[in-house]
Amino acid sequence: MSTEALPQLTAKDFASDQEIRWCPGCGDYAILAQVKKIMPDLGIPREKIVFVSGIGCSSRFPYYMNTYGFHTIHGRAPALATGVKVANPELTVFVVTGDGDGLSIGGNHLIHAIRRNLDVNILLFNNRIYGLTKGQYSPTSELGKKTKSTPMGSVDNPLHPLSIAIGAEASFVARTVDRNVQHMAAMIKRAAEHRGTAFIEIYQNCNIFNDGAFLFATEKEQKDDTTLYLEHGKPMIFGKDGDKGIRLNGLEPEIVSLKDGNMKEDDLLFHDEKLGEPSLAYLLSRMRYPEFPEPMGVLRCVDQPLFEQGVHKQINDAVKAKGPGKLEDILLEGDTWDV
Amino acid sequence: MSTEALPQLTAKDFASDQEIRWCPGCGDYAILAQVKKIMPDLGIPREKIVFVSGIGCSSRFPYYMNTYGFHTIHGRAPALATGVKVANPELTVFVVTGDGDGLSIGGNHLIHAIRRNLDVNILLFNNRIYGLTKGQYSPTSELGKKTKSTPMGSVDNPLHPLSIAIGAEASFVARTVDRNVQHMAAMIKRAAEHRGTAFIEIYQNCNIFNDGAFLFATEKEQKDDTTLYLEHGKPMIFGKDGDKGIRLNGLEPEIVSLKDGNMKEDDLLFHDEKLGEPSLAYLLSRMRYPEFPEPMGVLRCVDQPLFEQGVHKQINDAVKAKGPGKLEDILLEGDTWDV
Amino acid sequence: MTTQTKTAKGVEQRTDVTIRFAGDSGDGMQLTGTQFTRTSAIFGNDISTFPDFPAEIRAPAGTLAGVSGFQVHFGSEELHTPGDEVDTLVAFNPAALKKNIEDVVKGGLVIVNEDSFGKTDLKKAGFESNPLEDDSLSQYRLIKIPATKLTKEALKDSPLGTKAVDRCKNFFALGLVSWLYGRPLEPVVEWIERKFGKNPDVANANRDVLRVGHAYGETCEYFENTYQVNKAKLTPGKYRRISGNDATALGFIFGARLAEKDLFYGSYPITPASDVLHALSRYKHFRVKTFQAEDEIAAICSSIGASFAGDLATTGTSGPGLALKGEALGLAVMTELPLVVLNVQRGGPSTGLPTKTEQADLFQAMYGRNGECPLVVIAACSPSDCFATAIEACRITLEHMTPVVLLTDGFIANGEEPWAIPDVSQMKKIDVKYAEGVNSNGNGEGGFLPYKRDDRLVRPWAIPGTAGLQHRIGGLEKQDITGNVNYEPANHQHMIDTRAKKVALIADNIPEQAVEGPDEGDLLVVGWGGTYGALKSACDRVRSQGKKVAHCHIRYLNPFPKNLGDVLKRYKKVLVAELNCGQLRFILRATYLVDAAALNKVQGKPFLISEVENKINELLAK
Amino acid sequence: MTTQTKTAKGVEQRTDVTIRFAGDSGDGMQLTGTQFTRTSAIFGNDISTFPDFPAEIRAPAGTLAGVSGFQVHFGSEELHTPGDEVDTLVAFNPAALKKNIEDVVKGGLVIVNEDSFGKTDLKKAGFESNPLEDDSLSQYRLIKIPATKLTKEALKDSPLGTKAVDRCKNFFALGLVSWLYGRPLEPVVEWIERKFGKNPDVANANRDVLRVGHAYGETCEYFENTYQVNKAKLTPGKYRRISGNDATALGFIFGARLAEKDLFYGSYPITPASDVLHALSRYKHFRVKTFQAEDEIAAICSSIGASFAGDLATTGTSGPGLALKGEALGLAVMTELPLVVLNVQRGGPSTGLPTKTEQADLFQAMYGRNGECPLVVIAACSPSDCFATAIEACRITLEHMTPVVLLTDGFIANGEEPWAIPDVSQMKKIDVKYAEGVNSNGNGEGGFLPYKRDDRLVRPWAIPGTAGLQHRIGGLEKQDITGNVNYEPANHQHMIDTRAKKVALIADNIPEQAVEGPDEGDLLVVGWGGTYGALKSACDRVRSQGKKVAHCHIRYLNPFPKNLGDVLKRYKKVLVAELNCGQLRFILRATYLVDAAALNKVQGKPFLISEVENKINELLAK
Ligand SMILES: Cc1ncc(C[n+]2csc(CCOP(=O)(O)OP(=O)(O)O)c2C)c(N)n1
Ligand SMILES: Cc1ncc(C[n+]2csc(CCOP(=O)(O)OP(=O)(O)O)c2C)c(N)n1
Ligand code: SF4
Ligand code: SF4
Ligand SMILES: [Mg+2]
Ligand SMILES: [Mg+2]
Repeated sequence: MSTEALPQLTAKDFASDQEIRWCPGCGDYAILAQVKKIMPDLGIPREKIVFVSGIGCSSRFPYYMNTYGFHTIHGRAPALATGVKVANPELTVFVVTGDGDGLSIGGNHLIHAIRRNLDVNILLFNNRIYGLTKGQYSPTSELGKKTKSTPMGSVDNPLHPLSIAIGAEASFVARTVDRNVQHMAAMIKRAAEHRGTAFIEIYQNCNIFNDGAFLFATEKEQKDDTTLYLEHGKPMIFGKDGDKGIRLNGLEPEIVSLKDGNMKEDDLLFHDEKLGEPSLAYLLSRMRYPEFPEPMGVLRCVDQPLFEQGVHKQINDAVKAKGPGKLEDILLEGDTWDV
Repeated sequence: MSTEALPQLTAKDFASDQEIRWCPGCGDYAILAQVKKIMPDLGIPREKIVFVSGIGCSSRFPYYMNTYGFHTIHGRAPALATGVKVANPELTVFVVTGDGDGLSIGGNHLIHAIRRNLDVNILLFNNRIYGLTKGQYSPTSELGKKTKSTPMGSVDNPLHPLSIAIGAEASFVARTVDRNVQHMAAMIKRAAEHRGTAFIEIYQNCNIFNDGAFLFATEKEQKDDTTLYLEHGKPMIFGKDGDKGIRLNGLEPEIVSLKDGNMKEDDLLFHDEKLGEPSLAYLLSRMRYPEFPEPMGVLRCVDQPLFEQGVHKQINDAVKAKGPGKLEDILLEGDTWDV
Repeated sequence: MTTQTKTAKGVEQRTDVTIRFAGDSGDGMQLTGTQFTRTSAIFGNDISTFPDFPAEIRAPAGTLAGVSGFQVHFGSEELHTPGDEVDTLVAFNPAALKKNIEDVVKGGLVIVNEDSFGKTDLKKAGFESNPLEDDSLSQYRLIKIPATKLTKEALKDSPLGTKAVDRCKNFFALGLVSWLYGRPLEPVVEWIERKFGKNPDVANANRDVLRVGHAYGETCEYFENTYQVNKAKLTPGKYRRISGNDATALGFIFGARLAEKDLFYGSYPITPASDVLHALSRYKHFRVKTFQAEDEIAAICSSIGASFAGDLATTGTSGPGLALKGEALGLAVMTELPLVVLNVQRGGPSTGLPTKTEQADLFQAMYGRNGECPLVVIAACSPSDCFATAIEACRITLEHMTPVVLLTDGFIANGEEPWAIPDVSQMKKIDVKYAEGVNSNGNGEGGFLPYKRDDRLVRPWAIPGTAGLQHRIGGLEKQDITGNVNYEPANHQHMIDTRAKKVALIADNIPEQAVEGPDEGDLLVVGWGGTYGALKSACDRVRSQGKKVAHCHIRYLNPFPKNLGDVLKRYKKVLVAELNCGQLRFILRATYLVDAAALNKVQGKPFLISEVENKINELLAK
Repeated sequence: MTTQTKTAKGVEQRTDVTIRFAGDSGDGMQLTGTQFTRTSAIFGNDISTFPDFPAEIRAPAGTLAGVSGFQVHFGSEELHTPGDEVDTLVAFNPAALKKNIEDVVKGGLVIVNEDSFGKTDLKKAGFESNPLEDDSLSQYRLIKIPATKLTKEALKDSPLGTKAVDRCKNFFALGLVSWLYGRPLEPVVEWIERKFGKNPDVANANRDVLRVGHAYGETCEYFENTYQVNKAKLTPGKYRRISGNDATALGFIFGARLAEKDLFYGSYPITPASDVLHALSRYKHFRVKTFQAEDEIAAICSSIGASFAGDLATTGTSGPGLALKGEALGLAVMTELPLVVLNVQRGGPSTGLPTKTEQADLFQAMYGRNGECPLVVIAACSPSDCFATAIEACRITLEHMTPVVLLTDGFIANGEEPWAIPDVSQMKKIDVKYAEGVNSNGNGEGGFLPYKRDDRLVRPWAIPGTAGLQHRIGGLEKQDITGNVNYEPANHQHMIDTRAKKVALIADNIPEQAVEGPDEGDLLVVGWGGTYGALKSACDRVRSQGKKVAHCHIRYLNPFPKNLGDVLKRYKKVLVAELNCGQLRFILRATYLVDAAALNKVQGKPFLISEVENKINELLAK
């Protein structure tokens, strides 16, 4: 790694020359803008960054970044990223995927990347619909959803991205929403800084096929009452006037009012990203609108061994123990004889 | 369904004429024996039972049952079973899979079957190794495991079957072990009785490639201290003399002694399979030997809508609303004109 | 446009006309095209259409990538293609003009919405100067209409907002073109009322604009004359329009009914096959079970499971999805279960050109699996033919207990044509033979033998739920008759041979290969799938010029009809024309050692009749 | 066994001998066979082996399904197959006898462990009467040895338990057979000491039993004579034994080193390819990164990612796994990245016969993807040839930026032969051309053009981490030169043609097709892959009888060598012999319109020399 001072880059330097081809009004634009914006802050030269994606509207993302990029095939981005990262751990790798790409066809690669704790950042654009194929329901679509493929409503119980990620041993799990650009930027930055697989679910509005899916979390009038912005070490408080909190009743979270003074901050659940066991993160992942405010922010962030580091450590250990392999030597392994 | 009294069948009636081809001493034998044993109790005629499996030693299972059976391809049993069950919800379907078949190549189908809550019973034989391909590590092998493909030890953080199932919205999750035949029989029966996807992890010894993986849970001298047999509504007590219990400290379980009288049963965590939210089940799924006794039994068992029922309800509703479709009618849909 | 006669009063008579509506994805061109097609069909023309979507949902407005087109060919004679050259182009913006002008016949009409030719619009489309003002369009009859402005004016009293008003301008174009070709407005008005019934403001606006467009034609004096395309002399009967994907869906439903089975369709959305899933999911009252699986592998596996459990199982996808289904398709071959696999071909390789047409999956259908893994492959040749071919796929799979790959392509899947509605009472039932009981000879002890075959080598189908027939199947090699796992060398050879023979024997149960044209001659033009119309039309043309050219359209690609080898030998030359690099040609060469010539095109577009005609003439001249 | 001369003192001279060791999976037959092979190789014979495993890990003891066999062919002349007929069968139980006796030459030696022919043993194997007592073996020279009893006696003082003692009996057999064929015991003793060094009780027991077996031969008077097979006249040099899978693994390591790259091998275990993963995972000090992926799709995708990131990327599997890789292989073709895909073929279709050999994946390798998707296919012909062919695959993929499918099969993957250790200093470096910088002409603004090709149509490889060369690739059709997504018809045609041409041009960079035997003549025997030895031997034999027969072994299956068409034309007849239903023959017929005859066998087993010889004679007689 060079020690020269890097030229000061701006968001613009991270824009490729390709025309952006999302529908006007699509939430993807906001995400792209924030990703470009935080890039200079990471202090990583463009050539050391790789964006890998699958197939879907969201997966067009790499084309718009002036970094190395790979628009792969449907669902396989995490697998491909694993190869990139094992081949060269020095690269900073982002995986961009959708709720269909990442959780339908690609669910298995996603959970395996997560459990291996590869040092990649996975941005899952959850619009609860298949955008690119023009509007079928996805594994995150709510039960009863009417779409082109479910004219009488879907009968599949949906998956919850954060729960499945936590079930797959995730070391970093966060959630944000396209319309809250500052928070989104902060989350993506936190993800990039995390060593290990950072999984972020980004609520993303598809204004063509599933418009308004996340209005509850973005509309001024209600969002403070329907979302809970997590802060490490802080009590879980939400509501327009910070007048509500989350308390634990046994293993069940409950909403309490801070207004009447019966309840103090200290009675509330305090957030702790760093817990060794992910039970709190899991519990948070179950809190859902309208019963609960939906948690936004980092649910979990712990240090765990990195997969690619393990691979390279073994290589280095082997080289140390046996010396760098000599071709002549392996030819002579086992019994040899002369004729 | 006929109302005639069924002939009284025995375990033997469920044995096929095929020679069993597992290694002598393999834990699979015990599982087969228990499955055959509980079959008559289910009161389902043999022809209404289908065993579906993938590929692996465990997946040979269907050949040995005198029921309908399908030994499919690697990892795909849950997907195939979905078709069986949607086509004919009256069939009782068992899926037999291994830790490789079900969680490596087949992980995605597994989680999707679980989240859809199809009424099938999934028996995952977890021997923490690839048996049939002669001894590579699996996604449930412990970190650092030395196998044919990992001579310096594995560097992949393993998946935990119960956690991932719970992360995937499972309605029934249980664990048992090949050597505890009564418990195993009880669990399989509970699974069969559950309406919805019943997921059971069965600790299974592969005496050829991973012998003794579950000794902690089967050896007389220690098993009482290293396993926690769950009972619905009962406090979590374990230990040779029932002298230890599990208490909740915030969100962390801890082991307490019941011996000195400081702690009473009522202070302990009480098991509840039926909780609406799976946070307790998840927390239990994290308790692992040697830090904790490993929970055995039903972690979670709740009623949720069945996928295939949803499918068939829509069909019936549509027939009710529109009448049974007439071929002539669909030909005439849209504009027609006469020439 | 083949023939034209001018009548009095400025009405020109045409046998057929090709119009292309093109504009930005948001301009409603697909709708305009569909409505015009509908009216023409109801009017009594023969029609053929070709919608051409951009790959993006909505690429940036005004760009070339965002152009959406819809071509309709209508005529008073039988039509088999959506037309080689465009007689009238309706271009809603500069990008649409740029992308489509090359296809317009010299002297053809080019109608543009001049309001969308502002500076930025031109720049987005990459024009240096305004083509409406320089002389770059001098070879065409250019008609500039201020569609945006006139629409706004027409709706100045409408309660609709600016955006909604602007969205009505496609109805202006539709009105104008309807006037130009003498089409009645009623069917459109009726449709508007049905569609926007709940939203009377929108309905009124669209209807008003439609009428204004029509009136504008009358009054504007831009047009020398209008055109008349008489009713076509189609076989009498009841007709409707149908697209290939809809026809396939209906064919599956019919297949199931004719076999008295429930239909199962397991699929994962993929362009251009998704519409089959959409269509089928609307027919639940026909006991159609659609399953949107988590991926293509789950889709086919669920279908195999449904087949095992006794449904008529089908699965559908496009190229990359078929690649994913290869392993499971092998399982279906090994377990000898009925299964129809629909592949709506699109441009490849890899993700390729997802919204474009191609015929490059024949090899994959034939060979895309491990081991010797023969199955049936058949292909539909036109939108309406998808119906009959889908039924045929169901028939073969059920009668022969073998998977069938049904090939269509993006061109016929999305294209529409009139369809003489078939008579249900004339349709032949599909005869499904189920295992009737324990079939072991002599002692009943032997139990049920799932691989005991009949004289067509078909094994019995025993459906879970049937008492006494419990049996186990799977992907390992099995002993013939018993179906037990078996690793013996001689048995393997026997089973390999038997599976191949079973498929080969299906040739006894399909029609012999027919040709259109002379029974022998100078050239045989061979094709398959969606190129039928272009090849047929080209052959008709050269034959009408007295040439000894026949057309051989192969519907059954595996096994081939028994007489195909003989047919190929009866002509001096053979030409195989395909939208790929020569896959059928390769198979014919290998099978019959015929030195066939090739016409190949891999451009995401169908053949033009003229391309085929030129190649024919070139070969005849040699 | 070709020639035999009796010398004095009861020592019979043989040019070559085939022994098969067969017993229950638990009997240690693989080990016995391997040790005998090792000794023979060290002694100086040429050798060829054929292990034959049951599909089960350990099927029930004593059953036919549980029989494990190991055949070794050793000789004083060059050998190319593990032998047609068995001269000596060592059968450790009735099932092993039953399953293998048919392959023994009439008059051959059959050595059985008579202690394992009890009633239940016989029943498990399905014998009605004891073959050692009825006259069913009268055509063979039957030698009954009480191996179990003698082993027990020999070890009566050993501290080992009964089970462990019993497990030593295979060393008794090894000792006996070593005596019979005059093999030294030292190499085995040495091996025992190395292997069981930490467990001296076991080491002692095995060594003792080995010696007792040897002594038993001397004293038992069962044998008329012993046999002598002289050293082979091999090219002088240093030799070792090698199996195909090990050779492939070494080839990959060499490929990477010769190109100065790290090696990445992404794989998912599958029989019979898993051993390549096992072998490579032991070479981490060569900077080999092995990745056991969650499935085959992840395996190939991780490899594509590693290739993108600059490693020499390889992935390996067997038939069903290759089916799963099809879609991703298309991505590699589209993105024009280097990638070697190893396919160790096994019996199909579907799960098929997982432990048996076959050559039925040629079609799949060539065509198992959506769209027009050409890539390079090459095949190795023997265990040691896997080394050179793997290097060649690495060379082509790196020099031409195109995926290469490397085909081997279960037979050569598990079989062993002596290998003249190559001279590293003589090996040619692989010349990898990296993008050197921004390659747009004129102004640097244009940036890096990832699809700007050289005269071989190869695009530049720009590796992430290289400043200024940031670019994006993917599976959508791309514009030539820029690599930007592009849907234009003409560009698609151009890219389809270019990808095909790029692969075709590789014919300029591979050797011309050679033949063994006359340059023209009556018959050309064509083959590919692991049948090389049998075909070569058969051709040698008929040529030695004066027949004008040549052998054409095709290593480069796509593209074919440039002169192949000419070669085929120089013979009156062409025979294509394959372990499938005629896949190469089909491709040759289509490509060259050659009316080739076929010899096909699909039995999970390699050709016998005699089968090929008979077919040759049949064709010559016609
Ligand atoms: C193998 C394969 N199957 C199916 C498709 C079709 N396909 C493309 S994107 C997509 C789903 C997109 O949904 P999502 O991942 O949620 O992305 P979005 O478009 O909503 O951003 C599908 C089914 C494909 N390209 N490849
Ligand atoms: C597509 C495919 N890939 C790989 C294999 C090889 N294979 C067969 S079983 C197996 C893993 C078995 O492990 P597990 O599921 O744990 O079953 P076990 O044998 O341990 O019971 C593998 C990798 C296969 N048969 N098919
Ligand atoms: S379809 Fe939806 S997700 Fe896709 S670009 Fe349009 S608005 Fe965005
Ligand atoms: S290998 Fe292991 S899991 Fe397989 S049959 Fe043998 S003991 Fe059982
Ligand atoms: Mg989406
Ligand atoms: Mg296992």
